Amino acid sequence: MTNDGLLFSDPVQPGEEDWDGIAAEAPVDENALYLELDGWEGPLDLLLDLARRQKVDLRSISILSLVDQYLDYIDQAEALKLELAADYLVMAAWLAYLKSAMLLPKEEQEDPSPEELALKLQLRLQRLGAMRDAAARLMGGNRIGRDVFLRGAPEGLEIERKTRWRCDQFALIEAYGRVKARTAPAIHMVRERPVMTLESALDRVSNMLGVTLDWVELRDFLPPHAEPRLRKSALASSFVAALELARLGKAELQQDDTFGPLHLRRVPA
Amino acid sequence: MDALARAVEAALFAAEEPMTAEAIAGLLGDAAVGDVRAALRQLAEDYAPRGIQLVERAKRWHFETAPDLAHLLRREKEQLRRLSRAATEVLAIIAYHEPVSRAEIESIRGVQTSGGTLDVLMEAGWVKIAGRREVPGRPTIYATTPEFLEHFGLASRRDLPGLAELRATGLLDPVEDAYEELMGGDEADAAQETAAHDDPEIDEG
Amino acid sequence: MDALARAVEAALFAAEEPMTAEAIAGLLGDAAVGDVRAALRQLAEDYAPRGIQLVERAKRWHFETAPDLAHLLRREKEQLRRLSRAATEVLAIIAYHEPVSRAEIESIRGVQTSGGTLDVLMEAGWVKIAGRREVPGRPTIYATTPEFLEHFGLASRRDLPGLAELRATGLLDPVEDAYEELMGGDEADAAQETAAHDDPEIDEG
Repeated sequence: MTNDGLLFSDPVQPGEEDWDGIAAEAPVDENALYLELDGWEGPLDLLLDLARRQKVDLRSISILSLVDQYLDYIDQAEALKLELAADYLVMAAWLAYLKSAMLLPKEEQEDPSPEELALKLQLRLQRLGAMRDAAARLMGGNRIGRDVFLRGAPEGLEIERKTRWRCDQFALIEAYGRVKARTAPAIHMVRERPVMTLESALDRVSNMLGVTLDWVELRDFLPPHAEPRLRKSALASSFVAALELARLGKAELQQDDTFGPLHLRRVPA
Repeated sequence: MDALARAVEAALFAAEEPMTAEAIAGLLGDAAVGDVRAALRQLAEDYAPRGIQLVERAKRWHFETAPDLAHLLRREKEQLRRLSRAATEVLAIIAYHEPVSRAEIESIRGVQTSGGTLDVLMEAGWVKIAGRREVPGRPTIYATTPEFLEHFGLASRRDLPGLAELRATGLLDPVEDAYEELMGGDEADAAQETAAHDDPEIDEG
Repeated sequence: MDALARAVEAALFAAEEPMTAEAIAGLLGDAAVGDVRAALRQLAEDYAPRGIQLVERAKRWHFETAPDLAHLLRREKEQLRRLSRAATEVLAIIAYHEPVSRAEIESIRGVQTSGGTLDVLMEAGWVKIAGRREVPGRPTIYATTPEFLEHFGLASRRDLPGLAELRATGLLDPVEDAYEELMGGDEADAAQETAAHDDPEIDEG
């Protein structure tokens, strides 16, 4: 089998009955042609259909005339202003390129050669054609529900499933531990920590306020060398003490901005 | 085998319900009812020694498997399944607290217990109903069975480890002690924050 | 008629699903698989002339009506859902090329395959995901199921219509391979390569 033979043997004329055959079925009716186009599963499928219309073995189709038929078809569709899916146009462009390449003298041809491209196209068409035939034969087999029927009302094989449960001692005891652990009342142990009580803070703040009439920042009432946790407690207690003194009218509070330092001073009795 | 008998055979095989000879004749188009009847009798005879029988009941015909083979077609299959976590917990509670009502089980587990769980345990043969508690509502109370002790390799319920032992093995460990550790490291710069900002944090301590 | 054959006959008759010889032997308890197989072959022969047939599909056996009686039994409600052309083509490609990736299906059809098409075939139970191909991207590969063979009346993939011929003519080989072979010129070599290429697929049937 030679390349040239494959490509150019039997250049079947795009016979009237072939190509015009389709068009004749729907010469002007746009919808009909559109539907026809819709019926193809993509450009390769359309090509295969056109190739089959050459009424020769797929191995000896003329790629050149196939290209012409395809391009004619796309032209017609465009003339009818049908919207063509992009892949049909891509195929058309590629085929137009293939055709022009095939018409060039051999020495000017590029790589891959148009013969190679054409042969591969032909091989693809053969493969698609083979699968299309296989699908038809497959569908023609003795299909259940169409050609052969299963028993309408089978008794069914009754299998009475009896369950034997599995569990071991450890799983049992662990489960109990889990329940107990989950539901045991939570006991929170609070570690003893240095605190300044509200009473001592009240004493401390009112005593210290007694020595001056100026504004004093709350922080200055805290014990200077206390460890951080006592300091935190003292800050809280002193703050509450300051509020209490203000409530009793013994001190006034002032804060210039949010989160800013809090100042207090004695209200002279 | 004659064509009509083949057709009658296939029609009855594919039918979803028993069919009268008339219905079969109707299905097969131009068959005479008498011929269909003859075919049915012939088929019934053909099948008599086989594992499948063609039988007539109330004038309607159908295929069925031979009655003497029923035992082969209905079999018990034992399936081993792991007890679910919930069921294991319920079983453990019953074992440790029996006799115990469902409400008591739920209060110990801290979650609702589906009736299916108790059914599974009773089906397994490990739990039985042990009467009713003589309190308002007379709730059913549950207890373990001798099969339970046998399955779990216990001579008696006293063999179940006590709470002290569970605690020793760590099975009763409560929530982590991590909390204390988290509280330990107090950042020094906390004190520099303003009172207003610190306030809520202090209360948490 | 021997007891085992009766039992096998009854079991398959009653079964709602096709069964392998192993499954039947398992159901019947102490039957040897070899004996079950012999019984199945004998039964298939017994039934051959009848209106009901015993057939083997993908190693599973079931009874069905004889195909030549289809015209008598075909009823309106039993019309199969029509497969689209795309679906039938994709199904054929999977059957003849399996296991095959979506990209390979698309390269044969020259068009993108919608996921819906594969879904339809998988929903019908005829196609399944058969793993991934160990190439870059690890594409999913598809293959047919035993239900596919059952539905289309094929004993095994070997019975796919025209399979041997398609293989012999290289029409199941990728275009690139076929091109190389054509260019290589040495037909004998090419034929051998084809055979080697196809071997694993044959074994899968």
